[in-house]
Amino acid sequence: MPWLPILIAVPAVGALGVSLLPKGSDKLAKQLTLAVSLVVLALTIAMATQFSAGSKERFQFAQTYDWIPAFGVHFGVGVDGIALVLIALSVILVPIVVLASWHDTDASPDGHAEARPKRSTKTYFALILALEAMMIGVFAATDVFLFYVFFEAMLIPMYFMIGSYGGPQRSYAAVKFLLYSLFGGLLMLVAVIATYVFQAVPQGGEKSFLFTELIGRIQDPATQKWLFLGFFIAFAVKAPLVPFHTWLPDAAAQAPAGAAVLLVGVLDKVGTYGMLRFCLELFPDAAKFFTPLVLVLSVVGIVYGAIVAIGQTDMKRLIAYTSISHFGFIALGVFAMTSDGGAGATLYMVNHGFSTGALFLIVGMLIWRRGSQFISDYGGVQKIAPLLAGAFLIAGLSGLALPGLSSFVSEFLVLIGSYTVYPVYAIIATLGVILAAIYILWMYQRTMNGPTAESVKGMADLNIREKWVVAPLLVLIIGLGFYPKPLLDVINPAVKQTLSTVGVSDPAPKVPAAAEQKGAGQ
Amino acid sequence: MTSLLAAAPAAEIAQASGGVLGLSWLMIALPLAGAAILLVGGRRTNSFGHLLGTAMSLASFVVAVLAFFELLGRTAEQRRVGVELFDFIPAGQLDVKMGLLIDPLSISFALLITGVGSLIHIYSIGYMSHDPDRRRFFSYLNLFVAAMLLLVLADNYVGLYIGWEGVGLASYLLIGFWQFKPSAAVAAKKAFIVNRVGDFGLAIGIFTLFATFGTVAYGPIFEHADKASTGILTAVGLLLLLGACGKSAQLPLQSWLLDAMEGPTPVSALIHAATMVTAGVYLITRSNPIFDGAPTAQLAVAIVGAATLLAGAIIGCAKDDIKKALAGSTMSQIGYMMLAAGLGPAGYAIAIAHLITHGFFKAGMFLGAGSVMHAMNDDVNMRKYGGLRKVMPITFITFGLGYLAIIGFPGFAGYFTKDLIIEAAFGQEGVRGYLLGGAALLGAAITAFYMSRLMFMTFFGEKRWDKDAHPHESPPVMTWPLILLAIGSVGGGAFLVLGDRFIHFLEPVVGKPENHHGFNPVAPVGLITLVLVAAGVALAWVMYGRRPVPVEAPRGSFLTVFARRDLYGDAINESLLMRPGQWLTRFAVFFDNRGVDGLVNGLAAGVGGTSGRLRRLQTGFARSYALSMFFGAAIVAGALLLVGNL
Amino acid sequence: MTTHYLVLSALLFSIGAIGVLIRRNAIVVFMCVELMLNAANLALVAFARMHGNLDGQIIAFFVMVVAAAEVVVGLAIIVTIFRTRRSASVDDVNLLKY
Amino acid sequence: MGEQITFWVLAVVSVAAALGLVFNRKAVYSAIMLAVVMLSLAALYAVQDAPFLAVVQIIVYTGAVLMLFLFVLMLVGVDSSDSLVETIRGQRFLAAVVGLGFAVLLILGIGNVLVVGEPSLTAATQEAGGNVPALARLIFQRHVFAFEVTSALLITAALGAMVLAHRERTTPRPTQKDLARARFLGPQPTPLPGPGTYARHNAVDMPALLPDGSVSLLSVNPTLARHEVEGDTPATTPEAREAAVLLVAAEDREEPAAEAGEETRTAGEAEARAEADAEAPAAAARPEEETK
Repeated sequence: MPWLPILIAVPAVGALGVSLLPKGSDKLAKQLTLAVSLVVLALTIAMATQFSAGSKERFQFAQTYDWIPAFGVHFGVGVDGIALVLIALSVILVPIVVLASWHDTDASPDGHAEARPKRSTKTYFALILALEAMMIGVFAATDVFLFYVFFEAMLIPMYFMIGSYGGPQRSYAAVKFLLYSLFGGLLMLVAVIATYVFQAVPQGGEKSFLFTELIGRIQDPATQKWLFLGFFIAFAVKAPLVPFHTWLPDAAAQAPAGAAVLLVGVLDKVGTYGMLRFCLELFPDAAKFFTPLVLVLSVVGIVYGAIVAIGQTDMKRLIAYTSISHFGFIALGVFAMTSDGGAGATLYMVNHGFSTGALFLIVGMLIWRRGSQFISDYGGVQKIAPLLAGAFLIAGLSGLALPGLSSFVSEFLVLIGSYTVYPVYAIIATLGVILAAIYILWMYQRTMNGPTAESVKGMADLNIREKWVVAPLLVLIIGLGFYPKPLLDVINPAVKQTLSTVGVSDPAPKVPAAAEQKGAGQ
Repeated sequence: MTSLLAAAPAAEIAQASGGVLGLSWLMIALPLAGAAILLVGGRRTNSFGHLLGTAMSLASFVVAVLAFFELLGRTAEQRRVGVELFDFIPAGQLDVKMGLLIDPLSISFALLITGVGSLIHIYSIGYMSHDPDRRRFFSYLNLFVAAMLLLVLADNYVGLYIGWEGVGLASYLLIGFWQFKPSAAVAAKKAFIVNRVGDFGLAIGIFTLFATFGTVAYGPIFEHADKASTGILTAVGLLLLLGACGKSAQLPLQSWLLDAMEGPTPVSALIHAATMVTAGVYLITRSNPIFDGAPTAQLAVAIVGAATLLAGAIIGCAKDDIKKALAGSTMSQIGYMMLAAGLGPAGYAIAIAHLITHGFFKAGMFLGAGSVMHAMNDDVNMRKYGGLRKVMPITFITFGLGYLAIIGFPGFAGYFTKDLIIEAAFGQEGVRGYLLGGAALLGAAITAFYMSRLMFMTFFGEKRWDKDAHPHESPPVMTWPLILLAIGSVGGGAFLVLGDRFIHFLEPVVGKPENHHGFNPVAPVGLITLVLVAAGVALAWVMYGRRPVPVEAPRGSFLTVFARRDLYGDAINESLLMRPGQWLTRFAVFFDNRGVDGLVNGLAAGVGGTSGRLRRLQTGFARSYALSMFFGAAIVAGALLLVGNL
Repeated sequence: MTTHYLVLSALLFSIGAIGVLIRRNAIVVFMCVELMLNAANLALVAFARMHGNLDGQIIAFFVMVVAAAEVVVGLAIIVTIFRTRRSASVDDVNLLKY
Repeated sequence: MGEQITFWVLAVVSVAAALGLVFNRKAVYSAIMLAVVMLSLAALYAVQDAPFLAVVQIIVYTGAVLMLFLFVLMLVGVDSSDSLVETIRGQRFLAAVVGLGFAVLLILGIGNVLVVGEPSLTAATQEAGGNVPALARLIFQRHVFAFEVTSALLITAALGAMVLAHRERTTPRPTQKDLARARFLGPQPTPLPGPGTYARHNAVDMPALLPDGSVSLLSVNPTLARHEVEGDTPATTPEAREAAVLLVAAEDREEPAAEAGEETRTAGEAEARAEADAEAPAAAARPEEETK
């Protein structure tokens, strides 16, 4: 069964269907979108049950069709553990986002600080589905060219979601987002084409864009370095790493909450996913050469993002800056090139999607009630909306990687994995843990604690729909915090495969105690 | 040291098979389930929430007691029992298997946590009876108990770390329980953040352990600790010490504990006196094989302990807030434990013994203070108390017993354990012994002074109550825990110390002390201690018992102000960390908006400006365009002529 | 001899181009464009003769057809513009600018 | 030799006509000049062994295209002429420089083309039996697809012209009742005086005389009157001159008919008025305009 093409096709067709609905059928559009996204989720779960973690194949469920034979371009899809968990992240987030965005296109209620007119509902939901198709496609692509196509095409729905449905400065934010991404994308396009041109074709082989065939074909060190930079800068803009980050706070702050979740939760992961998949495996020597640079960027991003987050006055911008800090962690894990760091970074991508997604959605609910993104407009919400505050706290604590919540496992793995090879960087990165506590708890204190502010009096607590939005995320956050094994079991072989392609191995401990422990245990 | 370490019984950890020990995970699971039910159940559980929470805590206590007896039933060598739970983090090299380690050390803590914890649960039923959020309070208490048990029962550093931050979370939630008070919210946040600084050290310590040993489990690490270099062990030891300082409010991370008194009093009793703050002592005792290989780190522990015991005691002398005075005392007492733990195998068991007796008497006193506050309309200012012994006899008696225990009145719990610590400190070689011992001795005197001051100001003297204060004795649900804790304060020390019962019990974990010779009631050090304690009490009597206490605090000497301001700890933090931090944050935000983003926007504006100017070329006159096209055509023609002769 | 035709065609073409550039009456501009096309045709016919095949003439033929079509549409556009703007000056149609 | 003479004569004629086309201020004259150029070119085609093209040139260009130009000229206003003031700074100078430069370059380039042997099309046309059959063969065989496409283009162009020139009526067509009502509501319910009444002769440009002997400005079609003035031909009668002057003065937005005023008056305004006359509803508005 061609699982992945179906997975891409279902939401794409759904998007078309939703956009073709007659005018005025807003409710139907929402229900149809939700149904399609749930179908996709069910299909993904069905696919995941057939995934075999121990398989020797590089990609499972692989399907390859010729697309442009003249240039060796294929419609090639397939997943390994890394791609699978990220696809799972996407398809889990989409129904939640759909449910959370139920009223996002309505006109703003009375008494809102910012008056928003009613906007086309079906277009918005069709865009979400279109985006879902592309998100699945980008993670499933096994052809570099196909990856690039999805990578760039994803911008389009997101551009409209920000530019048409966002806050007061939406068009500035949308254009900034688009220009930044296109800048990165352009560099990547050059690198993609150059990769095709400069590949060393083995005897009897053909030039190809297929990822598995490209591995090891770029041998010249200088070429590797240039191509690595081409890919890396695109991914660094996407991820985003400091100093390519300033589009994210604007985009995330202006985007509607649901779009912000998809943007930060999934779209940006394409950047770090790309680093892990393409930068490392296609250009291993260049990756090793540039590792110090990337590590500096990551560590600076971790600390800098956190410090700037502390100083924010706008909740959505604050969360965006925390994400910049978190992306630093992910990049650190990827470029530590240890099995722990890699597994941690991959797990971090998933967990960050859930925890930041939850934060954005809950903040979105707050903003929907009050109409302001500014922290100073809130205060004492816990007293009148305890559930909302509780959910906010759990999501926030996950953001600061509290043990027992999902982010902890990944952050711990990243740090421990990088500490074994780059202790100094890891120690500086660990400072981010302290700063995380400051930015999250300070925001929580200013919005939720203290005497109830005049402006939030009469604020409603979570309603049924919102509980259904928040509950799955919190369950995932807590569940994965205590039992991350199912994900790690899927991720580990893929990470090991990646690292063996790069040709690195974990450093051995100075006093190997673990081996003896296993021996003693038997 | 190392030779002794090799002899230390890092014995094989036997796996539990069946029995209560196999079910010991219930100790954690029960209160955790309680917390989950109460939090998820919401208002529906309001009616029985406090009962459920207490029941869960008691059930956990029962499991702990049963496990304890099962452990007692084994021979000393077999008293280290592992319980494998599940595969927690299976990654490449790091493979964390979640498991529990039931040994004399952890079971002692488990008993203390669940025992004192249950009493405080019961007490809180009365104390919080008027609070609309009582259910939430009990769910947080249960959460704390679960996290604290995980901290002490886990068989690896990651499990410990989870519990470590878990209790931090519970502490955060409980300090900020009355979150509508800004001071409480700020105190909660401060506690969490300062703790995170400590956690930073603990985390890096764990990373170093992993990088060195390739595992985070206690068993293999301790077994191979002697093979690692002293440098690494010292580094790990200092990092763990940083973690311990954060959690146990030791210098320089002490500042949060006094603010933490914003929480409800049972919380102060349970978390900020009896259990959580002692986690640092647990960490160091648990990691004894590492510290034994790192004398420098050990010395650092002892110095931190000695410094803190003095600092806490000095702070305790000047506070008029009854809870803050007790908090200073807690700092000081934990300083004693740290000092003892820093003394190596000679001190571990004593530290834990003092920790347990302290758990009893300090919890009792905090609950007593709570009872007093309950009676005085939640006023914490001791200057407005006075003469309460007559209206609150049970509180007075139980508090008094705790008081006698803490100042080390012969026969009471503190007498045994504290004297042992002082003695052990003097037992160190050379100047070090005199300095540490001297500090401990001085601390004992100051302790006597400030505790007596507290006693006299609260229970003796004339009434200085507010007009609307109508003190009364607390209900039985609150007094019974006081009585039970008072029994512990009276007999705990003798029970543990006499005959070296506890020291032998802990031997499988911390090793046998070198030249230990039992408790000697007439040792010279002990006698000097008694004299100093008596002097402290007498001084307090002169200053606060005989003379009337002014309701308004006098300005006081430099030293008083110094102590009242927490030894300028907050001021130092503020000027060294907070203000530069704020500046840094402001600068970073400015830099990000104007620098990084400004660069980008400037680039955009530059492009925009250039195109705005170039745009003017588009006059809209078709003839201008035609002219430029024609001009281009002419150039092309010219170029062709030049290049190829057309 | 044929070179003369080419020179003539170049002259006519340039004159037409100058006309396009300096005249403002849209119809006259159009006429100048026609003049340029005709000049090009002349060159094409001359080329056909030079090379001894009919391709140049064929192209000239097609140029004429296209020119006719262009005139039809162009004049219709001029009429429409005139109707709305009351002017046949190309300078008055300058809204499409910066 | 015959060809030489033909060429030189026609070359001079066509260049002169082309210059006339460019530099003549009146569009109608330009059109005539264009016709001259085209006819000359037709002759040159004929000389160059392209009889078919010569014929097509005359029929299509001189016949159809030029007629179309003239029609549109009439429609837009035959009297419209360019003002001589250049509005775009430097346009004329630059155009001249670039144009001449281009001409020089082109001549330099093209003049260098060397012809090998006697140019002749005989070989190409002989087989088919003449120029026209040879062309037909090429058009209908080798280039038949392009030919069909051009036919589609022509049809599209015709349709496009119709669509563009067609005007959708946005208001209901005024009925006779509407027109009558408008007329009686206006300032001039009576018919306008015809030209030439009481005047010396009754030509269309001769204004009628009022009982007091003054001219009636209403009686002459303004287009004709202005034509007199602008045509630089002296008005034949004092009355006509007076009528023209008065008429010009009556137009409120226009300068007095001085030399300078004529220079700056834009063609647009004059044509606007001409168009207003053509409008059906304007019938009622016209007297109002003229009484100002």
